[in-house]
Amino acid sequence: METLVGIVAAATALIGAIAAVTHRNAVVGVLFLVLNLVSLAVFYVLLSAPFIAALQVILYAGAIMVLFLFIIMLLDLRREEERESGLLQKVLSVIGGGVFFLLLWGAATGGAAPAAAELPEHFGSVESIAVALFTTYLIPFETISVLLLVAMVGAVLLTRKGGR
Amino acid sequence: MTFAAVLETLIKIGVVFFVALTAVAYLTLAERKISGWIQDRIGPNRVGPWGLLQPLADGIKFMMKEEVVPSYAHRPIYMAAPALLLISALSALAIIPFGDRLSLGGYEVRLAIADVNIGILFFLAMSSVGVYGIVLAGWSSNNKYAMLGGLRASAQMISYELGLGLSLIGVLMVSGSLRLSQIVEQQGSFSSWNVWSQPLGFLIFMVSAFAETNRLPFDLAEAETELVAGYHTEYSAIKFSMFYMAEYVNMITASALMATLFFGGWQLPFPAEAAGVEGNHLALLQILCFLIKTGFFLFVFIWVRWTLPRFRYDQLMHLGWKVLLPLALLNLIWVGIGVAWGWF
Amino acid sequence: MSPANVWTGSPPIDWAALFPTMVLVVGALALLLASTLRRLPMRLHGVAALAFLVLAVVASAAGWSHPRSAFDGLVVVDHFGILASAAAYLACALTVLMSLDYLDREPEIPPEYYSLLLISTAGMGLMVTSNSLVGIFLGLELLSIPLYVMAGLVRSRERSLEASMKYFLLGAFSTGFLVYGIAFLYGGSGSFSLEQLVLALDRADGQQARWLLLGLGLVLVGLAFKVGAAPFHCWVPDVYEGSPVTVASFMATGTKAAAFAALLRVMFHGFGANALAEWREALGVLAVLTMVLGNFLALGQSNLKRLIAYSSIAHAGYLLIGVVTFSTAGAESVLFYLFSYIFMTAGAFSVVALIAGTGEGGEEVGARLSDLAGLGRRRPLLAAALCLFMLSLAGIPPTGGFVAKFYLFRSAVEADLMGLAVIGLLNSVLGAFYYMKVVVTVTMRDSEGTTPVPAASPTLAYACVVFSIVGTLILGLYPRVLTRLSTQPLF
Amino acid sequence: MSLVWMLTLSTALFTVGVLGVLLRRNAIVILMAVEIMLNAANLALIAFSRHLGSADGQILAFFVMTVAAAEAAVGLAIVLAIFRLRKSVNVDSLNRMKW
Repeated sequence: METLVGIVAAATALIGAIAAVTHRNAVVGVLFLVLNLVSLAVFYVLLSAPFIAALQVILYAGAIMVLFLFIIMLLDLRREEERESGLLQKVLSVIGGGVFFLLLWGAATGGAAPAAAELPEHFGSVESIAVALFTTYLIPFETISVLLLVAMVGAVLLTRKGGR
Repeated sequence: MTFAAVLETLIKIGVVFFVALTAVAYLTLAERKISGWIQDRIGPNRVGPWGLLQPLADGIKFMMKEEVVPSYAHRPIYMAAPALLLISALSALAIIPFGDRLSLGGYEVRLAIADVNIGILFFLAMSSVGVYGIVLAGWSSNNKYAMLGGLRASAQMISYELGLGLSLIGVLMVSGSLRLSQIVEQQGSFSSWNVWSQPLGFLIFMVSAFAETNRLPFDLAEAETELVAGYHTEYSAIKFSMFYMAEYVNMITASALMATLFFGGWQLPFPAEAAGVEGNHLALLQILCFLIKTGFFLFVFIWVRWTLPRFRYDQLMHLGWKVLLPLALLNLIWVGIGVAWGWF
Repeated sequence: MSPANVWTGSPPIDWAALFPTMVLVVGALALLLASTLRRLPMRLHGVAALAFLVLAVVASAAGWSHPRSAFDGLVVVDHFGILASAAAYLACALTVLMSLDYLDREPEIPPEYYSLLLISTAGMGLMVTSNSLVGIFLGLELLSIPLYVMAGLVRSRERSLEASMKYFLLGAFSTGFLVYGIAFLYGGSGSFSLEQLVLALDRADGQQARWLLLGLGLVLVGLAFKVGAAPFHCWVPDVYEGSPVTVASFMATGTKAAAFAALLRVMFHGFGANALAEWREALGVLAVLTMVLGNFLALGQSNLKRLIAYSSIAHAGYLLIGVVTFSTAGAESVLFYLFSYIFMTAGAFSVVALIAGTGEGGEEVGARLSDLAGLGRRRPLLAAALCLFMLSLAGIPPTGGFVAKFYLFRSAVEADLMGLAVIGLLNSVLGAFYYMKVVVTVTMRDSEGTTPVPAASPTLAYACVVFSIVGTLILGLYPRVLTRLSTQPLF
Repeated sequence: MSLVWMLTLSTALFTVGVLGVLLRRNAIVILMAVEIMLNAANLALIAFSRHLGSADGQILAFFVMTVAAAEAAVGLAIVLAIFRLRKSVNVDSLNRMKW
């Protein structure tokens, strides 16, 4: 059962990613990316990270990608002209990508991985993540809040009408 | 997962869907009846006794009507958008505990489809996915009214999700869990209902829920006078009805959540012993209690719709960002103090 | 778990270790509030920012006598961290000084500029005082995101937005590499702590060692982007040219200092005693490539901002030599180099800031070399200052640039990196050509009808130039002021 | 699903992201490709976290998500500002200065 779900999710994640970067219509591209993100959320559930999975859907699919969709619609980019790449370039990029992938993949999975560790109780639960966030990772957590604030201020500064 | 568990889940899904969809059908009737009552007229009364068969007639009409797809619509997305909306709306029902537990011949059944560790987050996730249905419906129709409606709706839902989320945190702080069954159990007695300790949180949740469901007074996305019908202008027949169904399902979810989070869920307002029943009878009584609470909030939804005028768009955004958000933070501080001093 | 008992297990908070960052963040928030509530003069914002910086320096220096590690190594107060964050604060202070006057001539830049600057500096401080990959990553983001915005603050000027876009896209791309590398380092060592990484490298074998190797490589790529090392340098010239002068200066000085400090920390901890020879060699190659490319491309430049950009690439190459040495002497020489680099580059930019501004059509004028011709006659003191900074960048005594290069190459020789030292020297000679070109243009050419730029107000405008001159000369004549500080163990 | 499979998927996604950044010219699509790269990293982090039995990886994945949100906000704001000035988001048209 889990294997089956995993295979399907892997396939949709990969298809979603490839279609997201290759599709000419940006709106459809965003939707494929959402498919990819949701499939990854399924993986996170399988990997005992339900909290991250929920965040993936709420934050990534629900907020970030909606923002993308917003901008694309606002600018009406569905017919954004893009230089069509030639066949040679396509072939070269596929070959280049293939080589890059094989190198990366070989380095990442070439040898026998050490055995998996036993999972502690409540692994990946909201409570355990929350405790870590508010104790060990308190400083990064606060940093993140400043980061989000500054991103918000920056976005307003760049897009608001008028000068000072 | 054992076979029994799978079967149990499937049966629960079936029951919940049946109840929810029937409720949707009769909510449309209730809406029209109540609006008739508020506006001092009779409302539908021709099909069946007191118009009781009206939803059925409406359903048949929706199915028989001609389907129109605008020629410049983006077809696949145009087709998928209403389904996406309805699916996400229905999925959110999965986490709501509508009762404690039934025992059927020694086999214990928990009365919630999925009582998961991240319960509330699942609801938020589904409601944020629902935004796609609306945005995409508006965009794929290739109609400027639909597009504006879609953008408005999504901007509105995103803005109000903040207030919604922050008002939920107050509840979570008191219960210490995201699991809905635990939140209900923690409100065991009438005096421990969350609404007493955080009335402000409840109000924010309710207002945000109204905005989330795109209902009046926050139905700017489909404001007839400005945008024809908003994101579903171009939809007809069964797809149009799916938008309607999604709206009502969302109303049911929101009402059920209000009952669950702030009004003790399926808990009776008096000690269970006082009811004089136990076992499955008690469970049924609790389900009834849950249905009454949910029904009451559904009534409030309809009542408000026919009473209040519509907001202007900038007023809506103003309310969300400059009123509800600070108030939600205030509520959070209040609950924080309460939890720290052990009041709740 | 009930909410109450979460707190009982939490470690005590070492507030003192956080003070410098907190001062900056609180200062930034205060300035942000001030800019929304009331129309205060821009200069007041700048002066307040300076005051917060001074406070941060004091708070940071207070930790000098008690080196320690707080929050499980997420924040460390060690001499290296204090010196490196001092470099970042210095870069920020010089930027503020030159902004005081410059912003009057760039009316589009809003007062929030100063809070962004402070937040970015806080990010730098966080990045260089963290022994954890999480801290380094978040510090890097905290310093980058305000910079993406600041590069594009002159919104009506296409070049400014273009710079912002390019900086952002390549920055985000490099973040991808950095995070992926961190993921593999985590997989190999089971932790984000750099100290654990050293231990893991010692005992790792088979697949774990490969993960670590891959992770270090990817992290290197991510950081190489930020320091502007070849072949990841292509964004630097465009971004420096398009950004407002002060922002370009801050990127060149502050970001470079913070990224190099973080790189050094990762290297010293991550590679530690048993350096992974492969990556060490790769870094050496990267250093050579960066120096050569930066210097050669700088030769043909006709815009001073762009020229300094290529020169900053070349300097990144020199600095990488110091990183490759893997010796304490190398780390010290990098730190020294960073300080002197900050003074001379900020100085050069501050001169540009004095003569450049918005011309007709919203485009920036005054930064082309042809605009500088005859500067020696028009504004002799300014021209002399520019020449001094150019000499220092070229590495000619008695400037800080010379001493810095001397220390750097000496540490390379001591570490048996004769080849690198020689290549570095040859490159310095090559670099001298284009620096001299600037000097010649300024002193000997005649002006050919340059576009007039609004005049600077006399008092404030020269503050940054004067400070930079003093800094460059002090580091050149009395390098002991700085080297004395690093007699104690760095890490 | 074993760790090897997860890492295979993760490296494949990362490759797709890198190729997307390098080959596409639409700024928004480039940003989407960066998101794919970050997600590949997150998948690796969570797979390792499960494998090692330590929650740290999940925490970093959480931070990466928020960073991605901040980056997306700023990036899209820049796109919007550029579009207002030039009516295009194609990075090939960013040629006021040579790359």
